Amino acid sequence: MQVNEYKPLIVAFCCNWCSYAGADLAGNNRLNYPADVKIIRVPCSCRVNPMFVLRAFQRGADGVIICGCHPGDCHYTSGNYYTRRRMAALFSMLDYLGIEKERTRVEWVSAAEGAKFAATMNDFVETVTALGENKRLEDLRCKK
Amino acid sequence: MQRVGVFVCWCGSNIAGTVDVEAVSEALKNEPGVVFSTNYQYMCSQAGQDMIKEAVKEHNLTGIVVCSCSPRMHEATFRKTAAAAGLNPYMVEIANIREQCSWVHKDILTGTEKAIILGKAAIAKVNLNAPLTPGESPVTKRALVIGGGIAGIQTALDIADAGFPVDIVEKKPTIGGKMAQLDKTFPTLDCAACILTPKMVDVAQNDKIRIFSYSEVTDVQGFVGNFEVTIKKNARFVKEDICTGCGACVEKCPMKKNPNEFNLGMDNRPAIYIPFAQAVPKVATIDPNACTMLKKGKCGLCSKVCTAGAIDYTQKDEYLQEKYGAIVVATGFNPISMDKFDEFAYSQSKDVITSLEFERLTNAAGPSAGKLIRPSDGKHPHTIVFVQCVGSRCDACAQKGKEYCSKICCMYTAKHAMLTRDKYPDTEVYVFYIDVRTPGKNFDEFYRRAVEEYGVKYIKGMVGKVTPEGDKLKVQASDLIANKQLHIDADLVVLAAAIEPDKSARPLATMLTASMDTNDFFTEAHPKLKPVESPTAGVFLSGACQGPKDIPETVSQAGAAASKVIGLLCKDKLTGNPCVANSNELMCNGCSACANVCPYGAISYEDKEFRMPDRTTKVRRVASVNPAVCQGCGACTVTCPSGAMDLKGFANLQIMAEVDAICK
Amino acid sequence: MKVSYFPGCTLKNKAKDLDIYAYKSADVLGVTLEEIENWQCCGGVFTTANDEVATKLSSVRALKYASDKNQPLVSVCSACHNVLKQTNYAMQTNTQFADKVNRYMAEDGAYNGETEVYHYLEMLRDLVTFDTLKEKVVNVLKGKKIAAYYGCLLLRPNTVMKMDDPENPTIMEDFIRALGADAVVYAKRNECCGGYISAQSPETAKKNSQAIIENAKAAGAEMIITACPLCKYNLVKSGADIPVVYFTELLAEALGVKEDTNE
Amino acid sequence: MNNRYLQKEILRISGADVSKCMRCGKCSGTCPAYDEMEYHPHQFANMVESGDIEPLLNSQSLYKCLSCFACIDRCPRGVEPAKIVEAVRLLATRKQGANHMTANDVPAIVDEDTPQQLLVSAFRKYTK
Repeated sequence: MQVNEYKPLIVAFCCNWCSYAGADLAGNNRLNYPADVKIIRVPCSCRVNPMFVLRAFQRGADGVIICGCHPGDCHYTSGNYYTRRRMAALFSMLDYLGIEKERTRVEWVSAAEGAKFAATMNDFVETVTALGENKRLEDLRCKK
Repeated sequence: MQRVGVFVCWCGSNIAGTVDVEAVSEALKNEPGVVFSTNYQYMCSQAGQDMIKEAVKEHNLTGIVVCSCSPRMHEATFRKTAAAAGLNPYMVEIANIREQCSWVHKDILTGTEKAIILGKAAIAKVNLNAPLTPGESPVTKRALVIGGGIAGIQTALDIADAGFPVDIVEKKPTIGGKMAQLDKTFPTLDCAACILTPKMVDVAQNDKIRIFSYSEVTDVQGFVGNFEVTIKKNARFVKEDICTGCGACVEKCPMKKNPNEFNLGMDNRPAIYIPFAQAVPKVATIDPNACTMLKKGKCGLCSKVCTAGAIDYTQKDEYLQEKYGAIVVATGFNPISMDKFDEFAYSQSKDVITSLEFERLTNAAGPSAGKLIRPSDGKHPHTIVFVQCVGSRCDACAQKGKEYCSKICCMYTAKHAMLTRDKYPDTEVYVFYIDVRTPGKNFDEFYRRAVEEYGVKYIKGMVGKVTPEGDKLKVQASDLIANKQLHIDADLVVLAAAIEPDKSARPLATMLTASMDTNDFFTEAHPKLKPVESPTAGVFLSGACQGPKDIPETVSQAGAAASKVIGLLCKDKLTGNPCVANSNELMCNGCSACANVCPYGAISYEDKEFRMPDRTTKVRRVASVNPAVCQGCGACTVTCPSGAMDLKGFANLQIMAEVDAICK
Repeated sequence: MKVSYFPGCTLKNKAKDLDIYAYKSADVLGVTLEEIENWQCCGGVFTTANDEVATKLSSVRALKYASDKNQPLVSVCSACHNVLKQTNYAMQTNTQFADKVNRYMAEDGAYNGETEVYHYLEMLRDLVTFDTLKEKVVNVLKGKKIAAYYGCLLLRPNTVMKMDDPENPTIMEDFIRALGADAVVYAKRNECCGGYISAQSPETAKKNSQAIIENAKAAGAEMIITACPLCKYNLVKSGADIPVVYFTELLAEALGVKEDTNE
Repeated sequence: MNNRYLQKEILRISGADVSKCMRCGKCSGTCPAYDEMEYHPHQFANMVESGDIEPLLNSQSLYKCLSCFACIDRCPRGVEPAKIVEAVRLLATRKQGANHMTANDVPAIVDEDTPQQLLVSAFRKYTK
């Protein structure tokens, strides 16, 4: 292992009912994924304001992933559909601004899909690592 | 700024194995707001909890961060601990350093590093936490059941049994619904009337149950525990409390030729009528479109023969305001119209009938007194063709019919075929099917009996065209197994029409802010775990309004809905989830975007007076969230263009602080 | 009212009655049929293949002609009407197809499905209205029991034709009633007569046609009307023992303009 | 037995979606040319779905379909069997020398009442 290996910073928003539980299950089953992923718990994926995603990139995140219940399984009936639409619009705008589409992702992970959660995170970290550091939106004022 | 205490749990070696807990508690000591930081083997143990309580007292803590297992595991535990220490339970945040850190990372360096970051995020959040108190609202201890079929009847009886008053609103003149029209019921073949009418009598005699027949719900206000409902009692021109149901008026009425709805128009009824002998309430009703007294002011015969003096031609529609704690929707189903399926010649021949019409034809109380006859000429049919799946299982692009399986048709067709062969062994009976779907107790055995013991001819294939010619119905169909086209000269064709939700369901759903699917079936709160609750708190679902169902299923769902209602009505007060949305009135511009995305109808608008900088007052329309109804998903917070809407416990600033802490 | 008119091959030859009476009746009803210049044969049947372009060009040209004149396009023959409507629908909904077609349309200019295509019967129902028609009737055909034979092409595929309920159509029955006659409703009025199959298996066509006539007669029909020359041919060939006439002929009779066509 | 290339061609030309078929057989129940056909409308859909195309290509059934579209309108699943038959027929007749009717056949068909429409339609359906 290299000492100065590049480590991306990944912010993952997980809905409380499915994906956060899926992440817990990944833990219960000791399924490894990189520590670069930091999870923020939200009640529903539709609680994720595009502002949060922008803020993360502004503060130096290299990738943002939003995980919610599978379509049709939302605890709040329709929240994940809002997420899907909003994020599709946001991600294409971010892409236009130079934040590659690969750095943003919406995934459906159920509470039973610990393995899918780990696999998704592994894949996402790998993808973002390959892209390298994200500097496009970084707010220089935030750097010390 | 809060005074935060940080408690890092080892969880034995579960956390301590891959996270240097000492380093974590040390690193978090210097975070803003933190005044105390420690670590312990088992934070969730009594000793660990006591440690937290003491620290709260000693360091005058206002916020607590526990770095431990998942909040899904012990958040409730630590909230109780906080409450016991005199803190607001919502001043606790958990950093999940077990499931999402120590268990998934092997390297102690990266594990520790991540645990510190997760701790920092939790501290950043707790610094912005505010004490939250769940709202409380009283519960009106009365339930409303909309629809008086078997679903509504069973629900009402079960609720009344638990001691709570129930009202049934039924739009027809009598309760009983579709089941009252049926002849026999599968798979045991007991007669529908024999098992239903005693239940109807139970309803009538139960002093906890009020029946509003010939009535409909026209408005619903309020929320769980506190619904205010307007019920419209349609004028039936007969005083319900005086009418004895003797039927003298029905006999004397000269306007005899009006299609009898109860027999699906296969015979006639007078302008004043009682739908059927066991009707509940057994009260006459005047059809205002048929009565000459009401139309032209001439006749009045019924009034003359009524010894009780119950007839009242001046009766008006009446509106009642009632309060309820819970509402059960049991609006049921109807067979779809056969308009778009005239390849089966339904509009062209009286001898092409739907299964429900067949049900009336074989019912002893039906238009033919139970004798199976052809409606056109009253002759006994010798060849009967049953067609399955008419309008069910259609693809959307076919632009007719329904996409779903209507579920009950396979079984009732097997029943019809079997009963026909049983009563009239000289009758040839063909059933054209696509699949025979019989998942239910004793269902497949029942269907096999129709084939094996009663000699019903089941043919896999579909009827393509029915041509009435002379007194025959020429049926052209395919037999897929024999790979042949069949031409059968039938006397009677019976169509198993798809079923659809009652037309009254959609306007009702709007009133209740309950959601529906594209087929107008009510949506349940969770397809597996909350099958009888609608997503709107306090609204429950019973029977076929939620999806196609047979009688046993309907009755079990009716009971389940009743138990949910009882559970709700048992409470004196409802405690809500305090993590609900709230709108900042100063920022809200009343655009309605939030109300449009709310799946629960928790958001309403009110006009409020605001003082302007120049000391004038201005009235603006602003959103207000009903905390008893809001479930806290946060969809509205993101939709709000002005940023007025926020979610308590998961506020914009709190999540943003977490993002900042992680990305630092 | 002026409309563009597409007669079609048979109407200028074997089915002259269909054409001539259409003109005469339209005159009475205040509609001017402006025949498309240099119209070409529609091809008789529409091929449903997505990749068949050349065979549909003549129809597109006719549609384009009407669109240039800003007129609805009317035809009488069921087959022509079917081909025109289906082609028009393909031009409206299948962009790939429309793209290919428009590469051939350089001289005429691009066409994108703007024209409204009416069958003569639809024109009577929707533009003239049956009420107006009723007023213009001079020879009321009272007591005549007439069965309408639709065949396939007027009604199907319904997603495209949208003329009437494909299983229980009423447009021709309403037409018959507007002329004062009794409409006979029978189930086989929308079943196929056999169509072009009579070129190869006349027996099949005969079998189908006979079943249709039997069904109409059983329902009490004394006469059958149709809009399609091939339907009429097949029904007559199968040995129909009641008259089979074009609906325009009946129309002309009711409007009192039938006689003067016998030159 | 499983000809993926021809299957793809048929689906492309017809634009039909055979996977929607639920095997109800209404197309075959409705077909006025059923008795003349060796393979029936529902078999066209099913055989194309399984890629079993050659038997269809070589069958006289291709020329028995009346294009009356009754199967299209009555199919509850929107499968459009007539379009599939048409696509297979085109695959057959588009080959050189595979026309199913020639000008030599005309005199035998024509009588004094034969409408032009009959010949035009038949040629359009049977030849390429």
